[in-house]
Amino acid sequence: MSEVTLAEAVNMALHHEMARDDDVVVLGEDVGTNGGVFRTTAGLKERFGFKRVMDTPLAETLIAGTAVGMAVQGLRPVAEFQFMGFIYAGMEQMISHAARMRNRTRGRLTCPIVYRAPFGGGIHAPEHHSESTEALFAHIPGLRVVMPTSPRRAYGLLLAAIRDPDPVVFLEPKRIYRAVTQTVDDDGAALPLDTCFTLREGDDVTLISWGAAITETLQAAARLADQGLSCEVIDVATLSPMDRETLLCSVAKTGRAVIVHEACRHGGLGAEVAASLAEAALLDLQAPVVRVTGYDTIMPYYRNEQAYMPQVADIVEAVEQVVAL
Amino acid sequence: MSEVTLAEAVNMALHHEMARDDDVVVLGEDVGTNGGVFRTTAGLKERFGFKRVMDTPLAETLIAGTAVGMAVQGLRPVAEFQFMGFIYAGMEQMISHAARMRNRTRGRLTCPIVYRAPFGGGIHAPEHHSESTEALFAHIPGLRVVMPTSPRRAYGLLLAAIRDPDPVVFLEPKRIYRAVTQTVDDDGAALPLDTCFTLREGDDVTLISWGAAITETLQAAARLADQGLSCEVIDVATLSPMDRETLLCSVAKTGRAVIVHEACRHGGLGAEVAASLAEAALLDLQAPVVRVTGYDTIMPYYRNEQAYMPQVADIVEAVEQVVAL
Amino acid sequence: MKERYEFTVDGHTYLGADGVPVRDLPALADDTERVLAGYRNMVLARTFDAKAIALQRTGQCGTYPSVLGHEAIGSAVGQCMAADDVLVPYYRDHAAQFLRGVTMTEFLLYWGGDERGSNYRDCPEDLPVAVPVSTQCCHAVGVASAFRVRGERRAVLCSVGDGGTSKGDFLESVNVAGAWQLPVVFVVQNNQWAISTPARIQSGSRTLAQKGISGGLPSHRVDGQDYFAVSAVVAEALERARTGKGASVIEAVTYRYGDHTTADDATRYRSADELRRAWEQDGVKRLQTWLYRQGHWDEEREQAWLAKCKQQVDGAVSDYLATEPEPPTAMFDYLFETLPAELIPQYQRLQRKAEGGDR
Amino acid sequence: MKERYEFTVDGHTYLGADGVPVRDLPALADDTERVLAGYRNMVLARTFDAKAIALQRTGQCGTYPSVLGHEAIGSAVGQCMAADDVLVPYYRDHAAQFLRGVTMTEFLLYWGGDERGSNYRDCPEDLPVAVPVSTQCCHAVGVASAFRVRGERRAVLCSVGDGGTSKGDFLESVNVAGAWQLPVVFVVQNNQWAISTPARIQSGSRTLAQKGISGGLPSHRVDGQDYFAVSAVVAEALERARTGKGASVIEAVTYRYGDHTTADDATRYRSADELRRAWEQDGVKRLQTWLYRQGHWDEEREQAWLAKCKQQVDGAVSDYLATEPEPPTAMFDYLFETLPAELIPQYQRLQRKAEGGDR
Ligand SMILES: Cc1ncc(C[n+]2csc(CCOP(=O)(O)OP(=O)(O)O)c2C)c(N)n1
Ligand SMILES: Cc1ncc(C[n+]2csc(CCOP(=O)(O)OP(=O)(O)O)c2C)c(N)n1
Ligand SMILES: [Mg+2]
Ligand SMILES: [Mg+2]
Repeated sequence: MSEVTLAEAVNMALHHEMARDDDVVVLGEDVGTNGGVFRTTAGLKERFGFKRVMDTPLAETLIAGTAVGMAVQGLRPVAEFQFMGFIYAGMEQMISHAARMRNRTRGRLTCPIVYRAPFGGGIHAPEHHSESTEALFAHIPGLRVVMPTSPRRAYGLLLAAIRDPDPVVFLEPKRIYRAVTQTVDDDGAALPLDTCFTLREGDDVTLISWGAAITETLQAAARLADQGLSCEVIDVATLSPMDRETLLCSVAKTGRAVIVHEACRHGGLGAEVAASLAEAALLDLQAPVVRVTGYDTIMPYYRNEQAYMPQVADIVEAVEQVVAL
Repeated sequence: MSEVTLAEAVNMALHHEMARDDDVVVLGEDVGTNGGVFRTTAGLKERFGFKRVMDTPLAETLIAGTAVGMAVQGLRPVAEFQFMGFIYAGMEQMISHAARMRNRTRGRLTCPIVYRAPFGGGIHAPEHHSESTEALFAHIPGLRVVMPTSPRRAYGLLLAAIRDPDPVVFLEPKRIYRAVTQTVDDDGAALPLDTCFTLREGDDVTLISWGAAITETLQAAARLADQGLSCEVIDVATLSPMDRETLLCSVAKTGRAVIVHEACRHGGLGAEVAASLAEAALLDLQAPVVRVTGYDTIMPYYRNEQAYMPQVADIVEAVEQVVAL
Repeated sequence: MKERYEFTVDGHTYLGADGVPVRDLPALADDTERVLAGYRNMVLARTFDAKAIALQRTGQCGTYPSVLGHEAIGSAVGQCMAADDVLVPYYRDHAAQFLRGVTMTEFLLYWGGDERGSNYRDCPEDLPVAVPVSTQCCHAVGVASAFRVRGERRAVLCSVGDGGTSKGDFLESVNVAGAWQLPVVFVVQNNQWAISTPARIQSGSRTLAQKGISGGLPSHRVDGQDYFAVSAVVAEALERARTGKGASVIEAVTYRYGDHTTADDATRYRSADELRRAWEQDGVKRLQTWLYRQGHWDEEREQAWLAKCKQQVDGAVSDYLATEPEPPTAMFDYLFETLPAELIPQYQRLQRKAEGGDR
Repeated sequence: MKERYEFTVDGHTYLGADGVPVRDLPALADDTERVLAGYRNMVLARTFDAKAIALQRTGQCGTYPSVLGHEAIGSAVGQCMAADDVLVPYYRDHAAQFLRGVTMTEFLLYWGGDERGSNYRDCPEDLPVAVPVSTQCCHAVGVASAFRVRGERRAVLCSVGDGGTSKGDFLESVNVAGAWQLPVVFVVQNNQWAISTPARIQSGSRTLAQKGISGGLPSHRVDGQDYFAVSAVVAEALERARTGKGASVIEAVTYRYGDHTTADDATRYRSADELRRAWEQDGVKRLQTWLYRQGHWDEEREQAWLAKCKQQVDGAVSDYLATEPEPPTAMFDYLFETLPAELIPQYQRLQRKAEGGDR
């Protein structure tokens, strides 16, 4: 048992599962000798050899598609996209094949693939390195979309994703890759892929969030607690399929919800959460569901990126607004 | 003035605008001699020559990206993807460049591109030919997403899209390409790109839809009228940016809304509409906003495609449900 | 820096358009049973093709892509592959797929709008037909990588059309096949047209085989209507692949005699004259002529085989037409291994609707 | 079907690693002013590079990609291009971009996280740096197509790294450039590494130039640290392009002396020995040696020029550091030509927050 970061927990899970299951292979740009640009695959090549830890040519379509070919042969590829901003060339393969192979062949061939990508802003990265486009994947039937927000959840959810018999898009909030450490027991225990995590219990408002924005959401909850407002904080974690049940139960209790995500607002998954709540829990709602999100504009380069991302004060303000109703 | 189909109206608009503006060029697979697999570009090559009507190699990344290069040089490319199911390889170029070039260069270079694609199910087409993934594009800041549902709107909106100084994803509901004819005046009059169309006025419920599902939505409204229920039917038409104003006004009047789209439900744009209504018009709403959509599963091949798509009876049932509250 | 780097593509023809060998035939030509089996399969594919088009024309099948002109390639490929090799086909590989074990009923189900058509009972590792052009190339190198990871001596054969060679998937796959020395053979079926787009608009390259050079792969060009040429070159490439010598690209030049699919009308973009000249190259006729001349086959056996083909095809059509559609809820059954709890209400709703039969 | 199709890639070197010509130099070597200008620009780029890295190390600039090893290619390219040609750069084209008119201040702004850095005042038609690898190749053929549509005699020069040649965008663009005979020159800057991925993992091909063969393009391989070789071959290719003779691919072989970017640590994956040997090829030193021997340049002028470079760079750095960030609302100002009504409330909200300065 050691204190590890989220990035290290990803690495731990990869080590664990590659040791346990020979069918697990890792591929991507710079995942081998270099151990990945965020070091999440460090040590794997040394330990498991270049045949199972494959540095690919620079070709995202290939990365996405070759994983399909490996998977239909019974391997369990964990394919890394270096940044979410470079995942798009892989989308045709993900949408038209990975997500559908089981369905296309009526179960004959399957795609137990994990597509990993670091995502989100806030690390002063160059253009195209700060995307949060999880909604694009969550809208694709046949893909699971999962997002850890702590070292322990990273470890347990990644194990679950690798073991899952179907494709999982596993998005890692890079802003918090090294933000906190936690003791993580390398016991091979997976977490469920269909359950929200309630990070803080409360009665007045439900704060629903995912990804790195969880940090500000928790900070806002703490600040609001000082003001005497009790917030329940839920990390959605599995964006598709989504555990609406937990969300609805919470809102049934609090009667109010604020959704926080970094992605832009229009067509973001916050809309899905809000729509689901409004559809199923309208009578419980004592105030409109409010979304605190990125703007409907392009993520600015880093000098102005903070202005784009939801801040603690924005969340506090939104909560104050919904409790005022 | 002649009676034309939606597909013919697209063709008319292309002819009109290519004649009016030398900078307009058309590119895509089979758009030249063949006139497009749906004949929407028929006659253009004969009239405007192969230099302005370009049959491209079979390469969607290229189609999307070469349009960017043409556009920054001041051309106005209208790029066709043969089916929406084959658009995904073009997404990196659309997201990372077309949508951002103006922003990336602070207005120095711009992308007045129209990306056209036929979309949607219901024509007994093979696998991958029946997609409705408009939500993927509507979530991308910097792209407009537009969808005509009648010959006249196809003509006017396509003219507007071509003239627009920024990239527009123009999605054509192929199920109704030839479903109805309308007289369309070839007068070069464009329609606004930021306004919903109210197709039917009513007081009891607002039906909000887009694409080919408008057909069933209007039929449902007619059937409900027989039952004494007065439905307002709004064709959203411009999915991004979206004219929330019109939607909110209607719901302020009716107090009830049902959203109908063919795309799958989770993360579909119906969520955005519902969330917006619930956020801004909660107090007006007398019932939850209900969505009638495709299922969160993969569009079945054609033997079962009807079971996937929203039917008139589904819409009627949803309306009955919301008025019962 | 060398002064000059040289690359070649070798061309291969054995049987002339008139059915007369232009050079000594490869050894496999002596295996009469094999050649006859190859020929018979070509005729079967052609018989099936005519029937499938007729079914589509009469509203009993969906859009269908004709195999006409691709029979020789498919028969040769299907015969060269070992049972435990994997075929990664495109949508004109009927002839190869029949030999692999895909049934005609499965074929019809697929193009008839039924997912079960890709659940190949008798070649469970082969990939289904890829409709998004060229995407299958990436799967092929993935399958080949799996063989490499496991140290298996198996090869992958991947088909793609001339149009498909323009798309990144093919080119990226050719590149990685070279970089990783993968056991994969790409067969480019150059039928001169990609729907209405002729080869000269598709690429400025003299051959399509030379696209293999971009990945450092040995590259060949064969007459795709010459059963012997395709067989000889594909067999050798597969053997190279299986024995760890790496990947190859083979361009097989042929002609698409039919419309692109039943949804197309080729008279819009190509001349009757071109088509007539192309028919002079027909690979089925060519092999038939050779077989007749060799005395391995004759009109009587031809007629008997045609009758048998018709019978087989009719049987498959009956099975196809007798196959009840799946219940609509099947759309949820293969989405994930286990239906997520979250989706059960949708499933139930669909089930209720389907049972209610209310529309 | 021919028996054999042959393809070649020509290799070009003029100036040996020791600065001594290995063959007669091209005519342009007699243009002393040009060569000196090229050399001075190489030194300027190198001076700028060291400063930019220092700025990043001290928290005054973001992640930055070093130009070290690419100066000769960039200088040659920048000089060969006509003012009305269009450069479609990648992110190691500093030397070319400086000659095109991109200011060092613009450069720093871009890598310093400010969009205005791509609003090139003095070369308004050049494309901005493309971060998504290889995507720029499609833009290049689009720009070239625009020239073709308008019948303009202009050329496009597109840069891409060795890694970039593996991605579909490059290969699809090479293909269409051949099919449409476009006025575009692709310069592959093969610096042997794509972050940690060495060329041998990137591709199985012997050269990267041969990827041009896949599109039927004339393909060349030049020593990318040889200013004369790059200049001669690029000049000719651009002239071909401008005169309607079509596209070319030029692989310029060099070495990335620095880390991939300031976020990388190259010692993790490559040896000090390899790096030391690569430095023996240095193109700046090479040209300097030649210039000294010719008597065109000497230590005194070198020192004077270095001082001048330092001064210019310092000036640019001051301007950069003195540039106030844009107001946050700028994120809406260039989203569309006109801000849609729908987005005005968001804009106003951001404006209020920015003015409130409440965090
Ligand atoms: C990615 C993609 N783009 C477009 C299409 C539509 N389409 C189907 S077949 C075809 C032409 C394919 O030509 P080719 O590769 O030469 O194969 P052929 O049909 O001639 O055998 C096109 C454009 C598709 N299926 N997939
Ligand atoms: C599409 C895409 N994938 C991944 C990356 C991350 N990345 C940035 S540079 C680079 C390596 C590029 O290597 P090369 O093309 O050889 O250019 P070099 O940096 O060596 O000059 C990678 C993988 C990216 N920017 N774009
Ligand atoms: Mg073809
Ligand atoms: Mg490199």
